[in-house]
Formats: sequence, structure tokens, C-alpha cells
Amino acid sequence: MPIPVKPDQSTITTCAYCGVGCGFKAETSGGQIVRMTPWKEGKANHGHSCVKGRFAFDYYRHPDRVRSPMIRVSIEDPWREVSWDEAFAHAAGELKRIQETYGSGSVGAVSSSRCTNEEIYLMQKFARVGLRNNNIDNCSRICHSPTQFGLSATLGAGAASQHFDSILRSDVILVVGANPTEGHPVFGSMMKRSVRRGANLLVIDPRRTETVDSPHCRASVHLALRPGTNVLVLDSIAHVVVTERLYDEAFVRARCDWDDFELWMSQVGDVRYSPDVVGPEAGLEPDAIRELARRYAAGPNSTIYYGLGVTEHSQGSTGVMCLGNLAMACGMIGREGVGVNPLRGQGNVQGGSCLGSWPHMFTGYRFVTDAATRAVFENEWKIDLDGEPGLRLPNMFDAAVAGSFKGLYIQGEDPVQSDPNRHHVEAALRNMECVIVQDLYETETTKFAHVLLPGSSSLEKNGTFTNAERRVSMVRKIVEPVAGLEDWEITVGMINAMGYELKYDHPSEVLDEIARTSPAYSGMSFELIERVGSVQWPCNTAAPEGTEVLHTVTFPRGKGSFMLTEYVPTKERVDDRFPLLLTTGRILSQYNAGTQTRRTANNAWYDDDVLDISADDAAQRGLRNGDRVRVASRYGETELSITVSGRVHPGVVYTTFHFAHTMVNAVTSDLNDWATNCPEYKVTAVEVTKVTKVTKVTKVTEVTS
Amino acid sequence: MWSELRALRDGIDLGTPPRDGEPVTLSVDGIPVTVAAGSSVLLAAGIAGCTVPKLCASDTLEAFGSCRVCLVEIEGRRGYPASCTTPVDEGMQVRTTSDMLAKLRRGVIELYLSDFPEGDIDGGWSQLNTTLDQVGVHRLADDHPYRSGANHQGGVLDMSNPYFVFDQAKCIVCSRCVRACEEIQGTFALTIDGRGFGSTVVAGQNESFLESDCVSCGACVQACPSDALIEKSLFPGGYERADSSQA
Amino acid sequence: MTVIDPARLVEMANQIGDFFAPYPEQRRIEGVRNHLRNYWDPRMRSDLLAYVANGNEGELASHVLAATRLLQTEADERSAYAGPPRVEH
Amino acid sequence: MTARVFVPCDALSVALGADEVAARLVAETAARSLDVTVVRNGSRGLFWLEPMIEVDVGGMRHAYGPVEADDIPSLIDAGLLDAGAHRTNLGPTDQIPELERQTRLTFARVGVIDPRSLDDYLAHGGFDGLRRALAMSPSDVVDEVEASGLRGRGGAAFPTGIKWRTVLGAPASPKYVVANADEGDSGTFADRMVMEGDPFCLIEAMAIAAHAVGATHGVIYCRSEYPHSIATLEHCIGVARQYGWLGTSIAGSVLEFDIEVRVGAGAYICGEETSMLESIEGRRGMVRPKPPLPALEGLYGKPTVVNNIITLASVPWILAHGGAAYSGHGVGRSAGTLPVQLAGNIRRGGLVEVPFGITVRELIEDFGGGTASGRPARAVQIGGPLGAYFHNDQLDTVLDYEAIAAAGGLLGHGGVVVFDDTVDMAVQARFAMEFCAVESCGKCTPCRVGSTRGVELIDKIVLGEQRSANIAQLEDLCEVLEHGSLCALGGLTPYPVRSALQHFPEDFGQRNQQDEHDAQENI
Repeated sequence: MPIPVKPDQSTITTCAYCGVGCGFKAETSGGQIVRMTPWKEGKANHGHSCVKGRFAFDYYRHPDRVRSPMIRVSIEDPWREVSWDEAFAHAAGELKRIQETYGSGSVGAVSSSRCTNEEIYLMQKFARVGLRNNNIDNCSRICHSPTQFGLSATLGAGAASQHFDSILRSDVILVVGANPTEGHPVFGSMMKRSVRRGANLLVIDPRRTETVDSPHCRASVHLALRPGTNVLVLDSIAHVVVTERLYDEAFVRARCDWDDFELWMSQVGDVRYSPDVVGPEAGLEPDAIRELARRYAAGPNSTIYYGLGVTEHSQGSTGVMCLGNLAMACGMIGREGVGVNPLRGQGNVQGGSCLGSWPHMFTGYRFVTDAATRAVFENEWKIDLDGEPGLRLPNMFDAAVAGSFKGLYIQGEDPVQSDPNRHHVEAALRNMECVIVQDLYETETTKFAHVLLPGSSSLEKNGTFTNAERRVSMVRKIVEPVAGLEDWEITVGMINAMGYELKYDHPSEVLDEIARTSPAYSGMSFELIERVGSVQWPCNTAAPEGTEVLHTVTFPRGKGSFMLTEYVPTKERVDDRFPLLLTTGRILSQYNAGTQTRRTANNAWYDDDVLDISADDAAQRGLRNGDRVRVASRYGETELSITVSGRVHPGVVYTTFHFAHTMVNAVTSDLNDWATNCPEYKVTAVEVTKVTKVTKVTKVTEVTS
Repeated sequence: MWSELRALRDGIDLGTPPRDGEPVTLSVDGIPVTVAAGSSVLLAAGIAGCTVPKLCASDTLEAFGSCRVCLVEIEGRRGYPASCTTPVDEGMQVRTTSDMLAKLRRGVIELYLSDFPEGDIDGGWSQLNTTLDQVGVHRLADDHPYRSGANHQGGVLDMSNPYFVFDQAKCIVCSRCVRACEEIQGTFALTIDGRGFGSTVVAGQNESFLESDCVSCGACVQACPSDALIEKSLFPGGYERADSSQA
Repeated sequence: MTVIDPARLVEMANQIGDFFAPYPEQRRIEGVRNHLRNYWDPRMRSDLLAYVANGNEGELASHVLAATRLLQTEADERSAYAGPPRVEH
Repeated sequence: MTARVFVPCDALSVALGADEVAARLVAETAARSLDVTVVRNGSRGLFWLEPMIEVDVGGMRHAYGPVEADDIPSLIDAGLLDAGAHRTNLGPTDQIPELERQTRLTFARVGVIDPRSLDDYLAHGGFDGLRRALAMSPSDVVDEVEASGLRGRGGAAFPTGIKWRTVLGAPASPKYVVANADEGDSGTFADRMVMEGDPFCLIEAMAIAAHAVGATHGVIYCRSEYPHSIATLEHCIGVARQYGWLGTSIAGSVLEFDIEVRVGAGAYICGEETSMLESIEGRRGMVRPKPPLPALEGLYGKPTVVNNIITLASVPWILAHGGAAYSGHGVGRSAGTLPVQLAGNIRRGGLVEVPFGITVRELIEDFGGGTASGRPARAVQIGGPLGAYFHNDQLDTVLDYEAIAAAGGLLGHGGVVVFDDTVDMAVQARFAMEFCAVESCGKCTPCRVGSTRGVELIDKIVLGEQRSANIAQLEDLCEVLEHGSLCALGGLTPYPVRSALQHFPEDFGQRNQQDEHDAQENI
């Protein structure tokens, strides 16, 4: 019969894919999800969706799911299925043994932005009360850690200043290093809607992306800069603003530190940042830089949206500061239609940043070195806390290679595929004595694990996510977790096994604890979110239902601070051996490391990473569309097929990193951001050569071994 | 503020986007109702509790006025304007039911039914089913003169997208999918090809959905009132077209 | 044994130094000092200090070297502060 | 002194051999060393006389027609240049009865002047209307148009002054003037004749409209089937720009206005004003719902005057001579003149500009000379393919908007198509439904599906299948089409269908009982 199954139940939840955080209705029939439909009342998506959230949900019932806890002594051994209790006891026992042998600081944990706020909070609590150190990091280390750093430094809050709807009030939209229509599709649709209504779109991106040019949405200025010259170009834009006196002096005098502003003006106002000097170095027309600066400054309401094209550089944090400076200088902050907004990659990257999963910070971006903050948590947890920062994830790997770091509890992460310098990460993991991985599937990283804890997908648990606009929304359990425990219960089990006893009956109690200890969340509760649908932090007595637009009256740090943003060229340079610059990104139908989307029918659109190369560069190398090529850098090499594309300029090649076997992170550089160690994924000097049959066979063997 | 986005409610379709505007008071079937200026008569009627049947209208899309089911009568105006495309005016007096309206709606619905697979109506739960219930017509009589006319029951069945089907036999050419692709998603992958009775929804340059620029966001599936675009996951045994023989 | 390779520590410290270089003298040095204090594991700091003290001063930029020396004092690192806020709530 | 001979250049005359006539004339006069200038004028609209050439003798024009190229030697031999006697000699042009009896206001210059000559235009009162308008305030210009009683000649007959006042009052900018030259009604050609015979008049009219409403841009949307019109317009717009009648500081005033020609792609529906706007904007020609009125949200969402070519072409005369002078013609609420286009089975087809108030019979018999076939006229379709069919016993109906409406028809764009007694009115009714089906944009369901069902029903009726049920259904369908359609295409299709059914029931498969019974058996 052609009559469709009618769902018997519908539950509102939040999509776990990207940082847009769309509200969905999970419709079930007989306990099975039959479809996901976008929730009209979802304040992030207003009833819209993308191919991932709307359709790509089958991953949760894929045969590859890990269905039981497993342990093994050596990574050469086969897995042995065990009970949860045995797994917890074994894992905790190993961590304690390592600490006794190598010291308290020899173990750590890393949390996942695909987990809920409550789960991320429990992971940092695990490190602090279970491991008794600050060796806790989160996966935004490799994506948006510079956002938190750079925006905190300038504006005082490491988060988007606006809500998504705000873009409909913008006259000018500046997109820097982001491709919303692919990476944040539902927000991208909103952006296009704003452009169709007359907003002027400005794009800074090395590629001619879909955002630059698509039907009825075209950038009026596109600065296709050479990868790695972000700070140079942004300083040049600031130069135009300063030298042409396009800044909003009244705003700066009222809201910002004037002395720092003058210091900043003297720096960016220098002739070394004039478009005539910068243009040739960045591969841009000087007048295009001027045009973009003038349009942005003219507003009346200009807004900035940016992505990993800003952060994933050795000057990632500096680049973010450039954006904060620019917005303050032009008075484009503190009302609807303006602002500075990071587009977050994963569903809960903002939550990952907010909830204290940092080696140097507690929840709400408060330093562990601050005794008063420590006292709040010591009082809540009834335990003495370490007052010194711990190791960051890359430093944990460095320390593991050096032999001083031996145990790691990884929640829902696949650093072997997604972290920089794959060989270094593998060496680090090999050097550890206990690697605990909590994940939905076996991954590249679980090959190095000793304990495998079956994670629960976002369809299998209760909690909250915080999206890229600081919006905290409800995640609801639609189906039972495959191995019986939700992720937060697993971490609670680990904490208890470490010897610190605690008990929560429901994740709402964890959010209550976050509210008790964190000023920006002080008004937050499941009850409130249930009542109003979703809540943007800060949520407190002054803003009992949350805050849509930040910085309307003052900045959290008081006066806005102009930071000096000297351009320091990356050490990664092209030369005769590696004459091309490789930059990376993502595509609509696949998601990050692809662990979920690769297990859905989304492969129909994109079933492998490909390398985009300009026609010039392809011709020089005798390459044609579809050819297999070897991509080699100073760090490693891999093989990909090419697409000859008009979207990249000569000298630039581009790929995605959705597929494990392509090992793009074996090629990318191991340089990273000066402030946060966020990897420089966006700039790697490479050479591309056609694969001969012999090498191809060799490579395939290597990959499958 | 932001009404067009934020005043949308789950499970309720006001027919046209809610507006931010000065209050305007009118009466619908004698019931006074106050809505924002710029709102449609259809929306006002809904708020007054007078349900007007509709097919091409949705509160997530701008009014289009193609289905001609939401016709009403307005005191002092000629004819039977579509309530979706008629903005409210202060003091306007609207009638949503009359013998003539019932006759016209029935007449329009019969035209739809004359090109729709009968087997897909009983037991269905689409917007079309709701509208048929409201108008009170569910099938053409066996001897109805419209029977055995030209139709699209052998039209395209596009299964290329991994997640949804497009079955032209069930397409009522309301353009909701086309408009959703433009207004909501902004991809402009869908269009109406052909003219008049030959008008059909096509993806791209008359390609399959998978080959076209369609990004599979699902906005078209969400918008479709007649299940011509529908999730494959709702057909556990696989999608099969209803018996295409029109009596 | 050092917690991580000292060469890596030197590289990181100089990279931090590059950022603060354009600031006036005092803020430049205190900026680096504050960053190391607030963001680095103490073992990384002490390893760097030990390495530098071991005749490797020349590997650090002069203001970075000055900052490592300040780390050894208990001065109030908030004076002339040029880095991100240390405590703001 | 150089003699001037006029040979029409409009599409119809050219189709009948005017270019060959002109070429032959040039060649023959040159061979005989005669001092002759051949002027290409527009058509006078006396189509049965085309190609009709004229010679200027002492300031009076004398006509010859129809003329073939091979007639040229004999014409010259007969003293063409002195209006000599010849088989084709029609006498002084102005005294040709079908022309003499017309009241040519809008078409005063058409056929008289060289359409491409600005000098000719100026010598015949060209731009007098604009000059006078520019001396008036925009509101006063609108008053003048209102006073004229001019109503839209495209078919809807909406008062032009009121439309202009709405645009004048709209605060948004920029504003547009769009001239609708998508003349798609079968049997109509008035727009074409203006564009090919007096194009500066259209330019002047649009500039007047621009001044009146505050518009800066004009668009002439012309159907692609009119290549001569397009070429002539492009040429004249260029000339107008060159001599300061378009562009900035028009005629020394502050008026700034320019015009572009956009070419349609052959869809009848693009003559509907909102579809036309969609098409100009680069989209598929689909009807937009109204409101918003194009006067407030028209081209690119901005206030827009959309007028038919004839409406616009009436305006310069009104401004030059005053609204009152115009409204002095006509009857009742139908003021001024109507350029009627006689076509179909008619002896003397062509354009007839007459004041409202004349009867249909006068048009057909006095001007048209009855049917071409000589057989009795049986039906007359007035107002294009969607106009009602008039029975020959209704021919005394007066030509004015209200009277025609009262008789169940509509005047439309002024097309009058005559049929003799051999016509099958069921075929004509079917044609109306089929026309709707072919030209439907497909947006609204009554028109998209209903037109096809209409064709099917008429086929069944003619075959005698369940005749009464099908006729009842056809009447219901007509009701749905009339009241339920989005635009006039579906809304008016019932007019020809119903009028055919009502006045000519005998054509609709009147079968005997046995036939009906057999037909039912066969289902």
C-alpha cells in the first residue's frame, strides 16, 4: 500500500551535527525513529533543516555500533567484552596505577563537543575530582579555541554577540573564512535570505566558495587572499578604516579603552599595512581591500561571521582579535544586525568552551589560577583543587611522546583522524599505557585504545546543547542507548570508580550544579528551557529568560580593549619542492570526521575526499579531472582524486577531511596558534603529483594494513 | 518583532507568514479579530477560529494564490478573492462560508481529484487529506464527467534521492516545494517546467533530484501538501506507486 | 626527564613573544609572563626555566627571556596587563 | 522640386510586398531621372488597399492601392507624380470614405509621417503634449488625464488618471513606466501600428507619464513577433536620446527619464501585467496575485505605471489639446475614441479609430463592408480570443464599455473578428478552452486543470456523450473558472464558451435520443 506510516509519537530534540543546533521533532513508530522533521518553533532554525539533521540519522542503528564495554591489555590483543562495572574498575585501576607510577599529572581527559553540556561538565569534573589535576581539554582546541581567546581579549566574552535572526537586520554581512551554505547550512539559508532582501555580502576566503557566488546570492567584494595572510589583510582593512577616518569615534570613546585604541591606530595605521603594500603580498587588488573596508564601515549595520578559516592558523587568535578590533572601531557591536560571530563546527562547541573543559579554566571562562573561583568549586565539590593549569591536548600528546604522559580518557573524539600530525598522535597514543575511548563506533583512535566504552548518540540521552548563538536547547532521549548507559552515566561511573562518590538521578541535576557554580548560567534549568523552548546565556536574575544580543551597554570586561595584531607570517612557506598551499574545509553532506554521516546514505553525494585544484596547476602537472594524485608535504603524504575547479586560485589546493582512509591530517602541518595551540589546518605547503600504478598499490596496502 | 520567524507554532499552519504591524481589526463570519497590518485574511480567519481550507498556502512561505481553495467573500468587494493573497483592512467584513463558496471550492477540489491517484487518498494523513475533509469531497463520483480525462498518473517517479521520493502522480503543482527551495533554503534547485496542464515540478535542468543542485535540505518535502515529495523512511517495505489507473 | 621536548617549549614561548612584541616594553614582557602563568602547565614553565638557565638564553627572544625571569618573582602580574583577562567575574 | 512618394513600411504592408514596391519605385524613377524621394510611412490601416502608396501633390496626398511592384512602370507612365489616373488610383487619401469617416486622435499621425523622422514628428505636433506637461505640475498632468476620461485600452478599462495618481502618491523610489506591447489577442494590431507608424508618440507619452508620476525608468515590453516594431523603437529611442527627448534635462526641464525595449518570448500570459513584470525581472511569466497593485509594488517591487500602448499613445493628444477636448468624444463613461481592429471574415479589414457610441453593425457593415466571403455574418467575437461571441441579432449593440458588458461581453483591446454562417460555434467554444489550456501559465488550478477538462467536456458534448451531464458540468466549470481563476485568462475564458453555448446551442452536438442512448451504452 502506498499510504505512509503514521508516526505514533513525536519528541522535540536538538540536532547534534553542526553549531546551528536546529530543533527537530523525532517521530517514532513502535519505538523506532521513522523520520526527523524540523521543529517550527526551534529558535535557531524556525522549521528549516539540512540534509544531515533532517535525514542522516540512521547512523544510530548502524551495525558498526559498539554495543558492549570492552577491554584489552595490549593494543595488539583482541577485545574482550566485559560488564560496565568491570570496565570502570579496570579503567580506573589503570589510571590510578599510572598516577602512582608516573605522577598525578601523567593522565588526563578530553571531552567531546558532540556530548551534552552536562556530559562535558562531568568530564572536567572527572579530571578535577577524579584525576585531581587540570589535565582536561576539549575538542574545540583544534577548531575554535582561538575564538574564546581572541574574543575574550577584545570584547570579554568568547562567544557570538548575536542571535542568528539578527542577520536579517544587517545591511552588510562580512563572512571571513567560513562557508555557511556548506558548513552551517540552515544559517547559510538565513544569510542568503538576508542577501536576497538587499544585504551587501562581503567575503574573505581563499576559495570562490558557494557563499561567494550562488543563485541570487553573490558577494559584492570577495577577497580571495593567499592562505595564511588573514591577519595581514585584516590589518590592512583596519588601516583603511583608520587612515580614512571611517571609525566611530563616539562609540570608541564611550565604550572602549581610548589609549589602547590610539596604540592600535598607530600600529595598523602604519604604511606597512596600507593596501598598496599588503595587496601584492596577499594576492589581492589594493582597491578591493579599500572597497571592503569602506562598505563594512559604512554599515549602517554591519556584521561579521567567521569560521575555522580564521582560527586554524598560527595566528588564529590574532585573527579573531582583528575582527573584534574592527567591530569595535566601526561601532558595529551591541545591537541587532551587527556583531562578531563565530560559526561553530560541532553541535556543542560553544558548550564545550563554556563548561570548564579547559586545562586553565573552570566554567564560565574563569581561571583555575584564581583562588576565589577555585573556592566556589571546592565548596561545591568538597575537595581541594589544583590551582595551576594542566596540559592542553597537543601538549598531552607532546608529553606522551616525551614519555611523561601515560593515560588518557577520550570522550567521543577521534584524534588520530582529526588532530594535526597524525604520525605524532599515533606515536603518542602508542606510548600510553591506558587509552580509554568512549565512542559510538570503533575509530582510527580505538585502534590504540585499551578500554572501549560504548557511547550513546544524541538520540539516546537527555541533556542540553549550546549552539553557536549561545542558545541552550534540550536534547531528549528518543531511543534507549545501545549499551544501556547514557554518556553522562558512563562518566559518573568513571568518577565513582576513581574513588570520588557522586550520584545524579537526572542530567537536570548536573545543570543545576552548573547554575550554582557559574554566573552566566545561574538562571538556567531544565524547567526554564522546557518552558521557553531554549535560552541564550547569560541567563541570570538580570536576564531571567536569557540574553539575545551581547555587549549592548558595556562589555563583560568593562571597556572594550583594542589588541595589537602584528602580522607574523606563518613558518609554513611554499618553495620549489612544495609550491602549492593546501587548505581544508568541509562539505554539506558530510560532517567532520564523518563517523556518523559516512554511515548514512549521504555518501550518495560525496563518497570520498577530493582535492580541488586550479586548471592552471593541473595543466602544469599534466593532471586531468578524476586523476589520482599523491599529495605530499613536509610532514607526510596521502593520495586523493582531483577535481579541476574554478573555486580555487592557481597556487592553492583544497580538500575536505571527512574520510579516514584519506588521512589528510597526515599531510597537514604541525604548526599551531601561538595562544591556544589550535592547529594550522588551513595552510600547508604541498606538491601534487600524478600517481603511477606502482605507488598506488603500495599506498593502498599501507592504508589497509 | 520577528513574527514571520518566531510566531510560527508547531502543529498550526496560519496559512501565511505572521507579520509585525499595527493592529488591524476586522470581522470574520461576524467574529471580531485583531491582527497585524500586512497579515492575510486567511491568517485572520484562522485566528478567529474560522478554518478556511487551503492547499498552496503555508505560514512558512509567502502567499502565492494558486490553489484557489481559500476563496472567501468580502463585503463591498466583487468576486471571491483568495484569502491568502488578500491583506486585511480595518473594518473589513469577511465571510468564509456560503453556498457559492462551497460550490466553488468543491469545483476546484474536483479538478484536483481528476488528476490524483485514488488509492492514495483513503488512510492518508497529508494536508490534502485535511483539505478534502474540510471541503467534504473525497473522490469523484463513478460517473463524474471529469473521469477518464488527461492526467499525470504515469508521470515521473524520481527515487534518485536516497531519502525521499518525488512522485509526480501525486503532485498538485502548488509550487510549495519550488517556493520552499527559493524562500527558505535559497538554493533555487526546483522549478516548474512546462506551462498550463503540462506544468510539472522539475529539479535543476530537468534532471533527477540527485543530479540536480538540490542539497536535500528537506524543505520541499516539509512543504509538500500532497505527499508527492515524501520520506522513504515512511515506507518500510519500500515506496510503491498506487495503482495508476484512473477509473 | 622533561614533561615535553624543550625545543617545543622554546618554540611555543617565542611564538607567544611574537604576539606581544609590538607592545611597549613593560607590557610586552608582562604579557608574555602572564600568558605563561595562566596557560601553561607549571611543569612546562619550570622545564623552560631550567632549560634556559642551562646556557640556552640565546634561544629566546629578549623580552621572552625577560618574562621567564619575571615568572620567578611573585610580582603582581596584573599590572600593565596586555593579555586576555585573567579573572573577570 | 523633389516629389515625395510614400510607401508604408509597417509589417503588414511589407508582408504584402511594400519593400519590393519601394525598391522598384526607386529604381524606376532613377532610371527615368525623376527627382523623387521615397518616404517610408506607417500604414493608414486600410489593409485591403495595402500596399497603398501615396504621392504628395501640392501638399495634398493622393493614394494608389493595392499596388504591386510590377504596377510601378505603368503608374509612372500614368503620371503618378501628378496624381494621374490609374487603375489603382484611390483619389485624395483623406477622402477615402473608410478613412474620412474615422476620428483619428490617437492615430492622427500614423500613416502620415515617416515614423523614424524626428523632424516629421515635430512638424506634426510631436512633443507638444510633453512640452505642455513639463510646464505643469505632475499633479496637474494627472488631473488632465483624469479629466479626459481615458480608460485602459488593454482590456481592463481602468481609469488611467486614477492609476497614475496612485503611482504619483506612492512614496517609494525609483518608479517605473512600463508600456505593454505584448499584443497577443488574435485579430489585433493597433499597438503594432503605433510602434511602427508613430513611435515617437509612445516615447513622448512615456515621458509625460514619467513626469506625472516621478518615474525615471521606462520599459517597453514588446512581443518577439514584432521585429519591425522593435527595430523602429530602438532606432527612435536612440534618436530621442540624441536630441534630448530622453535622458537628463529632457526638453530643458529637470525631467530625467530613459526607456529600454524588452522582448517577450511568446507567452500570451505575459500580456497580463503582473506576468509581464515577472518576465521583465527575468523570471518565468507567472501571474502575481493582486494586491499589491503594480501601481504600488510593480517592477522590482517599486511603484509602476503599467499601460497599454494605445492608452499611452492617447496621452500626448490629451495633453496637447486638453482632457476636455478628448472627453468631448464618446458616450457615457466611455470617453474619447477607440481604435477598433476589424479582422476575420471581413471585406475591408483594418484599423478604424472611432468615438465610442457607434454600433457593432456600423463597424462591420459600413466600415468593414460585410464578410469577405459574401455570406451572411453569423457571429462576431469582440475583445480578443476571450471575448464573447455576439449573435448577428445583437449587432446593434453600441460600442461602449458598459453597453458591451451589459450584452454579456467585453471590449478588451478593441479586436472585432467576424464569422460567416459556415462557422461551427462548438469548435469556437472548444478553441476558447484550448486557447486557455495552451496559454495558461499553470499557476492556478481552475485554469491549469480546468481548461483541459473544458476541452474534454466539449468534445464529449459534441460526440453526444451524456450531453446534459456534460453541459451541466461545463457550466459549473465555467463558474469555477470565472470566479476562481487568479487572472483574467481563466476568468474570461467562460465568455466565449458561454456565449457560444447560449446563442448557438444548435452547434453543440444536438443529437437525438437514440444517439444519446447509444453513446451511454458505449461507455
